[in-house]
Amino acid sequence: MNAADTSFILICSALVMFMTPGLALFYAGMARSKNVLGTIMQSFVMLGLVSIIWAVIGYTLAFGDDIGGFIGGMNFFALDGVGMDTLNSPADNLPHLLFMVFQGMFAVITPALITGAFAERMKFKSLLIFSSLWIIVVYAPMCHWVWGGGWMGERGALDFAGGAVVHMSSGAAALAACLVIGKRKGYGKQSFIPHNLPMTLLGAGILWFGWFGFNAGSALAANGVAANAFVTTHLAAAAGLLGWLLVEGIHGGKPTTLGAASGAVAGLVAITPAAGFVTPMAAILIGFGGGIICYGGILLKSKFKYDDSLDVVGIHGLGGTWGALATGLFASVGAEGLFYGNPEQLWIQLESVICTWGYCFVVSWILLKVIDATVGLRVTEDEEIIGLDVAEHSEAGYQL
Amino acid sequence: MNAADTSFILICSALVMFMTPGLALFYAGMARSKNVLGTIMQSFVMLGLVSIIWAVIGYTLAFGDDIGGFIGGMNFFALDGVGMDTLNSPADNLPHLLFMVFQGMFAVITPALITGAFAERMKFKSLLIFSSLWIIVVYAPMCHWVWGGGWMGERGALDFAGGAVVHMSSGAAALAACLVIGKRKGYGKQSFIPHNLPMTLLGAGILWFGWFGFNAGSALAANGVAANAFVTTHLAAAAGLLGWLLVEGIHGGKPTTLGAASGAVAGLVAITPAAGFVTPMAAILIGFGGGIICYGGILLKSKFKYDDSLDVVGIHGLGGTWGALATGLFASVGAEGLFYGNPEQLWIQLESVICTWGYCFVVSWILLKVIDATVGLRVTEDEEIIGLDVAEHSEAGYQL
Amino acid sequence: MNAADTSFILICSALVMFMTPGLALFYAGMARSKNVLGTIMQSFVMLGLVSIIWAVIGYTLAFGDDIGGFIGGMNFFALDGVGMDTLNSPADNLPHLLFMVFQGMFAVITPALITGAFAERMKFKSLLIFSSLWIIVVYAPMCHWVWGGGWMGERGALDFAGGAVVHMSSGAAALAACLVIGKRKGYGKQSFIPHNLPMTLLGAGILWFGWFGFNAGSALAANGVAANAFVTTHLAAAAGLLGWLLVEGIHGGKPTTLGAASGAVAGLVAITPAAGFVTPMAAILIGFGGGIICYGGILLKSKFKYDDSLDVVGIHGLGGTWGALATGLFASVGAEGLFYGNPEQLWIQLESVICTWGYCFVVSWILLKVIDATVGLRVTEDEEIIGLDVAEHSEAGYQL
Amino acid sequence: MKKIEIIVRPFKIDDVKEAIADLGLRGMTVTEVKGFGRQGGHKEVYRGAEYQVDFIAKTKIEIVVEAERVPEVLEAVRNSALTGKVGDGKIFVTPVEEVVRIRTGETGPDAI
Amino acid sequence: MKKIEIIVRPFKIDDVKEAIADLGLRGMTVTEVKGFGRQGGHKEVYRGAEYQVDFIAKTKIEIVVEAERVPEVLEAVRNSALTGKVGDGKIFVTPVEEVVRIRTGETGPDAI
Amino acid sequence: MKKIEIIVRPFKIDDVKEAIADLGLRGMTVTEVKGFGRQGGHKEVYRGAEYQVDFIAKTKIEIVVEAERVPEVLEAVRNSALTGKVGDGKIFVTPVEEVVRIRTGETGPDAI
Ligand SMILES: Nc1ncnc2c1ncn2[C@@H]1O[C@H](COP(=O)(O)OP(=O)(O)O)[C@@H](O)[C@H]1O
Ligand SMILES: Nc1ncnc2c1ncn2[C@@H]1O[C@H](COP(=O)(O)OP(=O)(O)O)[C@@H](O)[C@H]1O
Ligand SMILES: Nc1ncnc2c1ncn2[C@@H]1O[C@H](COP(=O)(O)OP(=O)(O)O)[C@@H](O)[C@H]1O
Repeated sequence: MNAADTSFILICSALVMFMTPGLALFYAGMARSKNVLGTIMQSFVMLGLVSIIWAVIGYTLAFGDDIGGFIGGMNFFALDGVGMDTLNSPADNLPHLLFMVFQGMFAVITPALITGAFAERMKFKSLLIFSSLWIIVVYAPMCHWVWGGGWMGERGALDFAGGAVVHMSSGAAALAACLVIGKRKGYGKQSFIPHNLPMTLLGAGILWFGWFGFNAGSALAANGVAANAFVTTHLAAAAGLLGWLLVEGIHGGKPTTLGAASGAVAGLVAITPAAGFVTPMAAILIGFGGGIICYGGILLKSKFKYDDSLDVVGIHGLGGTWGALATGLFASVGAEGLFYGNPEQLWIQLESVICTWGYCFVVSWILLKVIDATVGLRVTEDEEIIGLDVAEHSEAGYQL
Repeated sequence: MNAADTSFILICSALVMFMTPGLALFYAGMARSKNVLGTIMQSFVMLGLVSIIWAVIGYTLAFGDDIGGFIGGMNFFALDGVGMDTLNSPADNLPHLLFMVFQGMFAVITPALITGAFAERMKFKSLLIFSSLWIIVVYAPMCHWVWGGGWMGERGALDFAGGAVVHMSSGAAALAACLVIGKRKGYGKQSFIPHNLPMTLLGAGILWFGWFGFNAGSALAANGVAANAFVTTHLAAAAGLLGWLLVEGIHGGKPTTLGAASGAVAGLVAITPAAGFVTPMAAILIGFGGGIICYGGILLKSKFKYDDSLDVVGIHGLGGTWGALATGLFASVGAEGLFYGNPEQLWIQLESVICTWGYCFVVSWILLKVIDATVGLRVTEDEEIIGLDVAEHSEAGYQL
Repeated sequence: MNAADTSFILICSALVMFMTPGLALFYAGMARSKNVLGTIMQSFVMLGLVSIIWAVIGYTLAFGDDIGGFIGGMNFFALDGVGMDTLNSPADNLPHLLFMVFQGMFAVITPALITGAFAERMKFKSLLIFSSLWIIVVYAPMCHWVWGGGWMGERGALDFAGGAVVHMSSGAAALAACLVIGKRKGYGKQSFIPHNLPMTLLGAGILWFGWFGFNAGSALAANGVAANAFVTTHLAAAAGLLGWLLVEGIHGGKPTTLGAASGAVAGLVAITPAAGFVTPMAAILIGFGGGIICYGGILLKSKFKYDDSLDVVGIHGLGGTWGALATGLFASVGAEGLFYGNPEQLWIQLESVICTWGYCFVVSWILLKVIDATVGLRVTEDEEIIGLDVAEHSEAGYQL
Repeated sequence: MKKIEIIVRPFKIDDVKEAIADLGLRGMTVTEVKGFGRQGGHKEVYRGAEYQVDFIAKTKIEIVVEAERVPEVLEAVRNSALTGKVGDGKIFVTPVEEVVRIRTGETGPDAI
Repeated sequence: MKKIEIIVRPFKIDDVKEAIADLGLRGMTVTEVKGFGRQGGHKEVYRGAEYQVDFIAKTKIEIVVEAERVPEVLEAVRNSALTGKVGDGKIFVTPVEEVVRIRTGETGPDAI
Repeated sequence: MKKIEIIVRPFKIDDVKEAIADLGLRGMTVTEVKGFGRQGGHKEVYRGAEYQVDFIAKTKIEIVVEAERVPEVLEAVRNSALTGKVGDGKIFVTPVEEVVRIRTGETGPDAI
């Protein structure tokens, strides 16, 4: 066991955990005032629900002994054999429990990301059912494929910190969710204006902060790779922020604060798969591209007329896709991409993109349809008007 | 000196420090709008007041040379002999100053926890007097008994990160405080509705985040014990969250956001004494129990008709007690509890519970009575109506 | 490369990054509601703008091969030769990229500090131009002089973590800015009351938390110096908080929450140059002095009738100056000040104070005058009345 | 001159505004209010303590018009604010004796 | 029909509501306001700068009732809102010429 | 007795308050409102979606005075609230039939 690496990953795990409350605020600030708590809750509850599911079954499905490249076996069921030492730990420098919990924090935030798509209208009960199942049948397999010894990683797909596992998977699920659940009442007619943008900016700040744990921590050691991933992460976020503001300006408007926050997140999403594989200068390009592409991504919803309330598809789906492909273009640290003489990597990345979107979209869609047909996905119209806070949680956000 | 451990505990100290502003927000969101600053201030000021008291006198009372098992000597007065190297450091892998400041962060948050009990009606001046004295006559001895070489630790009581020292002690003081200071004006007649629950949720997120420094940091090294404590902390919080929501549902209501936050904190409190001594699966049970027991705890106040404004007794008092006893049941890592063949541990734990409650309650009660009789504990009725923000601090929280 | 130190500085870099969103909230809470986003944006955008400028040109100007003691050469242009290993790293225990990004976080927050001086009236476009130029012609040289092998460091000036580089430089620029841009419309007649003090307190909490990365991290290693800097930082903040409250009380008022936050920041500013050079007890004096002096500092603006909206001159300018001189008085750890028999150090510190103020004030003043004459610094009167949020960003902060 | 005071559901405000603008009127003042009436409130629960909240968010619109325009405004408002469920709100008409436009000092019908 | 406009201390709102409900009236509209009057304001201080705040949080209640019920409402309101200290507030009675219930189109006394 | 209802720009509230206090009147009630009128609104943009915001923040001041004091109040208000640009606001005068001071039960002119 390496104490320095253990020290680093312990703190990184805490940082990644902190991203989920950060996301809760990031999202909730964009919701309307009557849904502020409902929106926070949809992320916050994942810290409870998914953490337990992960410890009991998710971890072993993702990192248990490989079964046919598709899923992990039951050998780590309920953390059996996952101990304080490095025994069986996929990272032999870290206590096995630490590796497990670091991975668990990724599992927590991923379904929380999806909730932005169906914000302000999803039944809380159905959310719990959906997320529980989704972790087991979508997230755990995806995680196994990429990092747990499964087929995607074996074929050489590069995903440093979760472009496919976290962002594309949640983006694809989000697209399925908007299509199945339908638009919010009044969408397109009434104004759906963020109720508290300072809250969203705070959330963005926390996300950026926590993302260092996410990406640099994915080096699983306190070394040069971690330092590089730290720098690429920071510069991509910075460039994403500037990229988004620039398009806003060119697109005839003013640079907005929400744009700065969104662009930073877009840059962070885009660099996630690439963080440890590219140089800082490439990271600037990737982040800048992320800011621009995700701005385009959010315009898609008006074009295709779905109500992806908080732009999960536009930012995580498209940003993750761009990042995965960009990794195939720019990889030069410990792997080579197209620009470094290895066109094949781009094809492998493309394949991983297609398979990730395909699998996650289809399975999420089925899950949602089944839940809709049985428990129902959506609150009633009256509940939607009164707001999730009172309707689903018997609470009000503010008494100012 | 171990650099890796030093690295870890430096950051953990920062994390624990961050809990106090987190607590300030957690509490202030539940107060009424006119007391938002007063409530924040009651926690925030501890960062100033207690930090200095700790450095000057508190640390030596807790960790100075043992005097009869009850209190530390004056050898570290004003940090004399507490230096940059490990000389005399209770943790011989850490710079002595670092051990001191890590412990100091625990001292800061403990009296801040108590303030929830008398929120919205305590005189600021009296709070300063009470907290200063309390650190010296309650906290420092308790800390010495358990961690500083005093009798409680010597008798074998297990308290990994402060079930007795931090949570039971503040819970007992809180009970004394509600009884001495009395109910808020209008309590039971007017609505006392949280004014800003998103703020409370943010606070809960910060607390959860910082608690990793608190519990995992209490291993005082970046090793397997820290990893285990990290995991048990996280899973107990998760289970506490779910436990509370479950009881809310069974109790005929809806799962609430405030319930999720409260349950997570309850789980964190409950696991605190146990974190390094139990397995992750036991932590799930302890946390789940914590969520349920603390929900019960908050109902006590309506039964016994005291006004524990922000439920310090219900959550920290009862949660800490449950955690201490649960340690006696579930301990299996580096110590054994009842379920691992050592019934005696449970008795030792019970003894520590009784002595902690007894000592802390009685001494706090005396302190409060004396202050009440001299300076007065409570603001005037008019001041209570106008709110602490204007009355005690000449400020207003919001101008929206 | 030292893994433990790398682990520590990776996390410290994240902590320092987090200070900028913290500062955004600290400032924005003091602004009026109609400028909340504009104020956040002025800090937040630095994370994008300055990060990129730093990587491309700022770092090499500050830490490239010394040219005449005044500026760094172009050898690290666009991070050329700044890699994952320690090659050429000014800190030979850390990956060069990590040293670069840690320094970059300081560069990000410094121009963000200045924005408090011209809050609520600066054109966004002009802010971007000013900050970009300022980083290149003020910050990078200052940084080079002190830490990059330049003349100020060579002459023996002590600046542990940025009293001159960060605080005096931004304070001097802030003074130039208030003088050039003029007062806010209605200043002195209408009430300019903070719109959201809980937000400011949250910001102060984040700043305090992040400051551990700033100061302890400036030891560039996880060792006793870092531990000492951590402790001095914490105690100075604590003492600053108490000092400010005390003066408020003596000055005939009540202790305020904003005072507690301001005092803590004042203490943190004051200890910044001294953190690694003084003992904890000296830190208490320095912090306490900081709280009192900065309280005096903010009264200057009414005396001299400039509108330093959020007191950058009073807190960062004066606090940094006091800290630099206090280092010359109290230094005793790895250097000696006046009180430890080395009066010369005080003269060196005084010289560094004068040169820092002089250089930064003059160059900032010229930059601002040029921008004012060309692009214009200030929004129109109508825009100022409607507020920066709508006028400059087409957004509104709140829809509660 | 008359003042027409209208209490409506908050999400109806845009519809009402448009209906009134369609009559060629360009002036109204809007206030967030809370209403107590036949429409039931809701329950809120905080840490096990139940509160009955009887006040419901409503929006008050005030329009000052010449007396002869009152009927058409009433008509337009009713149509645009109607959902048919309890809680749609009320319209009150009250007399106004004088109107001044601050900017110009105009009074009476010219001032609105 | 009359409109009774009542300015009271915010924490009195529940008492007043109950007193009115006891009269069998189930309808009122409530607005958060700030009042300036004989009751003194307070001082606020931000970083050494003092501000005198003269406006005090008050709650305005509007109730439209039939003219003959005015006296009993005045009585009930006064009793429930009284503390006897400066700042208890005022009651204003103004004429209402027409009332419409949006949901049904009913007018006059039927509409309230 | 008359009620004078004044809609002004928010930042004019202190000026108006002082102008009225100068007349020896110490009583008014203030409400934050949003106004729709000739003064144009503004555009807001959130993630590429544009919204036209027509409502502008205004402040409503209500003052109840004896009828004979109305002209001087109108005069004072106009002078203190005037900027000369569109959106300065309106003054409405309406009749008040009765006034009660809750604290004392005084009615009529004595109550204000
Ligand atoms: N007598 C009244 N005086 C003033 N406002 C009233 C009165 N009655 C009702 N209101 C307002 O009208 C709103 C709707 O009234 P309510 O009785 O709930 O439904 P409806 O208008 O469908 O009969 C209330 O919330 C309240 O704001
Ligand atoms: N002339 C007035 N016009 C409108 N509102 C008034 C007037 N006088 C008082 N008020 C309102 O009544 C409230 C209480 O008045 P105040 O003079 O403070 O006490 P009291 O009602 O006990 O005489 C004020 O805060 C204000 O809202
Ligand atoms: N007919 C009306 N009824 C009620 N309020 C009105 C009316 N016309 C204008 N107002 C109020 O007066 C404010 C100013 O009116 P506006 O037409 O913008 O400018 P001006 O007063 O200079 O003509 C509006 O924002 C609105 O609050």
